[in-house]
Amino acid sequence: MQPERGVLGVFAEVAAAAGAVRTLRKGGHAEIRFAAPAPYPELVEALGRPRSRLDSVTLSGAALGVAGGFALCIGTALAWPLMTGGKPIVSIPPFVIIAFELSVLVGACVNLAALAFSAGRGRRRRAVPYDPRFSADRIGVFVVGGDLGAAERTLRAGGAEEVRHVA
Amino acid sequence: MSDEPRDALSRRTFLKVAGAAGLLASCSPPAGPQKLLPYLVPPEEIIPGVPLLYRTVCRECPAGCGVTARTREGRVVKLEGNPDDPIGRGALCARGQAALQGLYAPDRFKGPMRRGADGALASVSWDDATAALAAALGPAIAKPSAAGVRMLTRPEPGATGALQREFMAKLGATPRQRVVLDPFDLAPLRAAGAIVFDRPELPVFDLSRARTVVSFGADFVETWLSPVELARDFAGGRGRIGEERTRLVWIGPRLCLTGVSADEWLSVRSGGELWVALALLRWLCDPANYVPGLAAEAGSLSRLLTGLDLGAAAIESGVAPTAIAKLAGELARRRPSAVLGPGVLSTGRHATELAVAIQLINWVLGNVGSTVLYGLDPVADPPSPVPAVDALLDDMSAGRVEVLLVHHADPAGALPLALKAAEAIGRVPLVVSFSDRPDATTQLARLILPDTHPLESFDAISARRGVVALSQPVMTPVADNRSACQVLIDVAAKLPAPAGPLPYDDAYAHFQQRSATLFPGVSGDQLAEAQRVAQQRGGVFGEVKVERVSLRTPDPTLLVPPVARQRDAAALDLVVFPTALRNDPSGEGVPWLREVPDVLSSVSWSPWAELAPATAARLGISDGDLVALTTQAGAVELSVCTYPGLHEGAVAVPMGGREPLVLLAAAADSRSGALAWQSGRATLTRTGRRAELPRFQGTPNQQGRTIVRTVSAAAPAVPKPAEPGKMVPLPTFPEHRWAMAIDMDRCTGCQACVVACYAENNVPVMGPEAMIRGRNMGWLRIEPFMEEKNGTTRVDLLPMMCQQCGNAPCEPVCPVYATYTNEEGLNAQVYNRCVGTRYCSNNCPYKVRVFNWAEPSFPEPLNMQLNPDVTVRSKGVMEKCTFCVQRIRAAENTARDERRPVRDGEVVPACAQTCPARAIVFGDADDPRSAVSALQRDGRGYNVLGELNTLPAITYLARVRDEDR
Amino acid sequence: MSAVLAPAQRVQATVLATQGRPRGGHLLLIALAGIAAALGAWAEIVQIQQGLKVSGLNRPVGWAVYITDFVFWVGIAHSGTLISAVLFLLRARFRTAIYRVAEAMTVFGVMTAGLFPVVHLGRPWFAYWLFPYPNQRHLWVNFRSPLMWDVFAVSTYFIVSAIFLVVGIVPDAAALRDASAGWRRRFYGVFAAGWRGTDEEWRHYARAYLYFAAFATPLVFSVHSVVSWDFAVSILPGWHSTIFPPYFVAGAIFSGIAMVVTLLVPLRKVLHLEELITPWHLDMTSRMILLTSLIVTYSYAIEAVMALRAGPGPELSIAAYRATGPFAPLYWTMVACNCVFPLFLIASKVRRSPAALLGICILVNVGMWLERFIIIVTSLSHDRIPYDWWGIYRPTMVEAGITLGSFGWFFFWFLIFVKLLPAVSISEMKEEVLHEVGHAA
Amino acid sequence: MQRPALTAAAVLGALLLSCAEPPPPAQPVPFSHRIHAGTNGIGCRMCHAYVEHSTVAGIPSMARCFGCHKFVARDKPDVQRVVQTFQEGKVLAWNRVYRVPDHVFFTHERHIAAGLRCQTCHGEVQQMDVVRQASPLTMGWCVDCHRQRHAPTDCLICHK
Repeated sequence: MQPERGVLGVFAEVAAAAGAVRTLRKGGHAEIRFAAPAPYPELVEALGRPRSRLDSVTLSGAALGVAGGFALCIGTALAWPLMTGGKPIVSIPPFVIIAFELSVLVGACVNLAALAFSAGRGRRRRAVPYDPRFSADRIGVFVVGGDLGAAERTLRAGGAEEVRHVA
Repeated sequence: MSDEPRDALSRRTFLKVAGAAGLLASCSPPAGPQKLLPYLVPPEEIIPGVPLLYRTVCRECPAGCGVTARTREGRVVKLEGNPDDPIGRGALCARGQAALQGLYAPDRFKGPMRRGADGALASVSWDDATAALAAALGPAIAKPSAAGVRMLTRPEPGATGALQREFMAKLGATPRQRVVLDPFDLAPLRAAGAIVFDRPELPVFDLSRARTVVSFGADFVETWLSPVELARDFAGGRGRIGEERTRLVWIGPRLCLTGVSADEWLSVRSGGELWVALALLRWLCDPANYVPGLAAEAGSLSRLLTGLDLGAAAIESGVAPTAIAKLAGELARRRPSAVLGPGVLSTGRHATELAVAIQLINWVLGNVGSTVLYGLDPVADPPSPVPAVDALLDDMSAGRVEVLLVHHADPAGALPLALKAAEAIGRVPLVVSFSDRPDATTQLARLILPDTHPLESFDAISARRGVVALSQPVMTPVADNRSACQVLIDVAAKLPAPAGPLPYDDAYAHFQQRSATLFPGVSGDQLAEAQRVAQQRGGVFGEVKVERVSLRTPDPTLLVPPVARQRDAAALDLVVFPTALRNDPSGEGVPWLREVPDVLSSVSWSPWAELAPATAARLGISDGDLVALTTQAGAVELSVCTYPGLHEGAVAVPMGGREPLVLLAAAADSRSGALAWQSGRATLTRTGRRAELPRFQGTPNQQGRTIVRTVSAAAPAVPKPAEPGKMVPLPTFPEHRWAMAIDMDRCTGCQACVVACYAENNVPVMGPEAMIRGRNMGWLRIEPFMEEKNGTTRVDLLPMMCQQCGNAPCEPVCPVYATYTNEEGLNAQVYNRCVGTRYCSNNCPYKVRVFNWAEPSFPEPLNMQLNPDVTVRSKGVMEKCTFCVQRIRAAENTARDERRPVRDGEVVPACAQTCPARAIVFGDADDPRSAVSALQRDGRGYNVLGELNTLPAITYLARVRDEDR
Repeated sequence: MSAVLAPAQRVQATVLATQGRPRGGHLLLIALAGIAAALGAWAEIVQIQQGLKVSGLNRPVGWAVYITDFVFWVGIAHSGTLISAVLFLLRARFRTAIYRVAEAMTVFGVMTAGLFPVVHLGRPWFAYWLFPYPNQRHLWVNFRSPLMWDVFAVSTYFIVSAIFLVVGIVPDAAALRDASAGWRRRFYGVFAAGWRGTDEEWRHYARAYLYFAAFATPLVFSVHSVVSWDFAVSILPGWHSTIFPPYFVAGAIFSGIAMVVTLLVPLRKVLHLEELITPWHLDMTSRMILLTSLIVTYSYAIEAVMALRAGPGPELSIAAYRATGPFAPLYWTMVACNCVFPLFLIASKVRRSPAALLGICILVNVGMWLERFIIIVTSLSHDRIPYDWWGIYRPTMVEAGITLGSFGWFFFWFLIFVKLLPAVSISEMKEEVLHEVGHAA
Repeated sequence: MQRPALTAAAVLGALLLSCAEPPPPAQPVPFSHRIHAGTNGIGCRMCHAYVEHSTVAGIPSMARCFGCHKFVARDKPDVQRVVQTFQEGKVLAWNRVYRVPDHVFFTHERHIAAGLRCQTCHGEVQQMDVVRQASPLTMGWCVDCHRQRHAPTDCLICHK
């Protein structure tokens, strides 16, 4: 995958990186990305991206689990009705437990799938040039498009240890 | 590997993988026999898969109950009573049920054996064996009256006995040279008949007419005389209320099962029964008590008894005079009554005196001719008087016996060792045994000619006058055994002169000739037909009139109780007792009789020593302590079980093993010569060790919980619990609701049902180790509950099995639906679906589910007994009582074939079928007219733990206690 | 005021140092655990061949050590998710340094617990019948059975906690991947799943992690409630009790956190994590032990009071049997371990002393194992009909072997885990130290 | 990447192979149902005599074979072998084709009484020279038929 043209600034300090990001945004740079070893809230806040929309997917997974749980219990109980302990064939209270467990299970699995999908897609669509330091102790701020020269200046001014253009 | 192309799977790998997968697929259970063998010529009567019934007779005890043997594909799988037989009337006791395991005993001799010079037994052919015997008899019969030949046999009241006598006569022997041995012979009763009525025979007791039954140590529901018949007749008077109900009083040092059924227990010191009997007789005859309607001889008897010291009677027996007077008063009032005894528990040195006193009581009360019947004993091959046995032992010891023929008698193993029978037999040069299973005597035998089992032979047994039960082979012999009759005929044919062959082609010809005498005046085809019909019916059952007897005034010395012996205060009376499961040592090789726990102690397999709790506390002994019991005769070590139903001055040891025989002295009843079972005193010393008993019971104390209920005769109804609130509607059963009612007023705890259940349902025997670990596999058990109240011990019995609950707690917890309620109200258990979580057992409040802890084993040929209609369960599977669902299905099948509904009483589970007391009734509770529905509505009916809303299908009818009289 | 990322480097270096070939004592421990696990496997093979007669089980005691082990390990598994999920939602800061260990413990705990339902079966080769799957026999499973609930609860718990653990490891694995070479780089690469730490990844990650925590939180409470229903739903006196779910959950957290501490104290020494896992962390954890100990004590008291209130009958009888019967020594040992010794944690000196803490926590583990044993065995041997009080259950060598094997199995995986994957969350610690620096500045 | 796939295929293939219908067992004498039941139209019950009365259908006794073959087809060597075996007082050990596990209590009687043809389960035997298992005899197969015909599906009908 070919990273887009842009300018990459490497920061050693979170606050500096966050400051640079804020400045860049004020400067009208639309496409600002970063790569960091931890989700530093200051930085995330500075970037101002909207909240992830995994909710609806995960929730529908959980709902699917509930429905599947009840369907499984009721369906199998009716498939060969056997009376146990004088209880009704369709005994809802115990089935609630299965439905609950399945809602958690399916919800969590769907959540995982959604995370893998969204994070993978995000990683590809908003790629940041690879640098092993970004998983250790450095933050990379990557600006794509717009006035790259201005961006470079802003990054340097913001305290970047190193700034380079990516072709 | 690196040379191979990466994308190709090598052939070797493929084969490896394929092999592993094949192995995986072959992990399913191994398939059974894959061959189908046709009949050469199909037997007309056999339809494979359909049971074929034969009538025969039980030979486990002298009572002679009729048997219906159920066979499948030519092998017998179950014994049931013969309903046409007037003695058993379709019921069998535990021993009778277990006769099958005698037939299929793995240790049975497989053919004739001869002991070689090295002392080991080696197989020989029948020809060689009979020739060897004939050769050995040759020199013996050359002597006058074949002096060196003796025959020792069990009582053979039929064709076998007759042939034995003929054989001995052929040898030139006198009748005295044939000795009939029965260690449990009721010789004192026989002697009393001779003394009092001039009838040297055993009476028959008809308890169905008795309103009060008094038993002096006669354990008639377990072993005494004819237990099935007596228990049935007795139970006929139970389950009723008020005056209608038969009352039972037990007099003895230990509560045996008969005592447990009793309404009152007079706890006497062992040996004190005679004092009680005489005091009772004296009270009844005493003119001062104005007992109406006594026999004319009462006056003279009263005069004979004036010398009886009532104070001494109270001291010697431990029974208060008021108790005796109360009992006498009841006997005076409630007539007819029956006074029974003596039994093993009351057979001491003065047993004949006791028997005389008992028969005198019966006489003065007018019971003789009403409930006590003379003239019905066929006196067919009665046991020899004990002096004859002693003479035989003397002759053997003195070397006067050259050949001893032993026929199903085990003098070396069944008599007290103090009689030194084994030593005596050891001096006989040739001991020939006809036993089909090893016992102490066969160990001394040089030649073993194994007889066929009664289920493999013909005979005509006369257990009562007018009743001749015909036995017939119900299957081909399991091994190469030959009937003793046939062997005698074969041997006789080879005997040199002066003896000669017996005039029969074979044993069957002899039997036919003999059974022909049952039909006087009939011959030819008519005779053959009559014989066939009799065989199908199981015998010739006629009515014989009871004979009137008259009293001979007895020798006054008989009515004088023995002078009190000096007693060693430190010693305890040694009480030996037989039970329904344990009586003679032949039961040792019958797994069912040892695996099923004793009802009262719940011990299986091992013997034990019983002590009253107070005695144990005094001696500082607790349950499970190993103690040494010492008598003059010997010493044994036994583990202690405390039992509140034992006199405080006694220590009790069950029969059925070596232990009591080691302890017993060579004592005899002074008049009849019978073995005096109760004559010893034993000292008890602690060994300081403990030995865990295979005991299957927590505590007999029901902790104030109303698990087993009793009602008083005055108010015979159980308080009905309030209807519990129902969260879900009650289950309904469209087809049937199979249900059971168990009348605990009838149940005697004889365990016949338990053994029948083992036989019917392929319940495995696990052995003593498993029992110690609490792994009894019985589907049905009798739970005893005991309490001590007002100075007396009450024992209540609760037959416990799957309650087939409507709201079964075991069902919803099973994750795989291996158990559920079916449309007929059965709590189904599907073995092949069970994965073995054991949750169902945990959640069963009755704890009636049993788990297969190990793969059950049915050592050959015991596997031939397995019921083909019931799955043999494998390890890891839960199982339980099914209400004999295979029988339900069979009855439903027949009903459908005949296009009719199942009739009430058509389905009879194995337990109900064999119950001598008819305490178990089975049927459809959906049908309001069924017998079981009627019993469910009985005032005494209740459900065990009914408060749990389990809706059991078993209704227990509370035991009636009629104590305050 | 600027936050320097230098402490992050220290965190990473500390954790990186824990990775590598196990040596010396660690290797020996792995070997020992492996041997113990093999011993357990051998005992299980013996049991499958000969049937459950090799156990001490009987009628009426149909369950004993195996189910005790099951409940014990499920209980152990509890605190992991509690710490990682519940404390995450509650924003408890002391969680950060210890949650990875706890989570790993959870996963291996459930893995261990999951063996026992199979081990205790009479026919374990049919264990797959416990899962609902279409089959030619047209047979399904009984969802009314608490054992079925167990199947679903434990499987769900295992899957969800495994996901939780693996998802938490992703950024750390990426960090380690970038810091190492050779096969380890590839190995971490698998767990990193291509992680680059971009803003987009973090954005979804943070959200998803919150949901995982939200899913795991009710699971913490539900799983042990379901396990408690194995007993509470029955009608056996001593089991049939409405207090069981909260009682079991509290007990599970109690035993689980005790186990976390049991693992942490030696671990921080062996892996030189003292700087990351400080006495403060131990202190905070101990407080939770103290709290749950008090809840457990309260439950015991309530049980006794309820039995007394019920009056003479099965309930009182079973309570008396526990306290005075043949199992009384075990019962009072349990009370001492669970109710008395934890009270020492009131002293902060004890809470901050790793050695004392370790001692108490081991005692709590023993006590909690005994608690389950007593609940299961005494109730079964003391049912409603006194005839069935057949008596004493005694464990056999096979049961002891399988129990030992379960510890071996658990530690085998755990000890390998700490050498293969980070036992402390690197990314969260990096964030955490930043805060600390911030606070310090 | 291909090796695991191939391995899986091998496992699957082997499993399928091991589950596949085994060839019909060879019999001691090549008895042909086609000739007996088909060509000659002998009814099933003639030889399987117990089918209406018992759980088992029964296999014909040697005497039953001899009953006809005393006269019929004496020239055939296989028939001669059967007759010779009978006259020696021996029996032929047939190989079982249909088998249900020991925990299944199947009864022929009720199925015949319900009006089922033998061929419903045993296939068109009268057309088979060599009898092979015509139906799977699995529980699901039994249950399907019971459900279709509203026969009982209580577990205790077949398992007890």
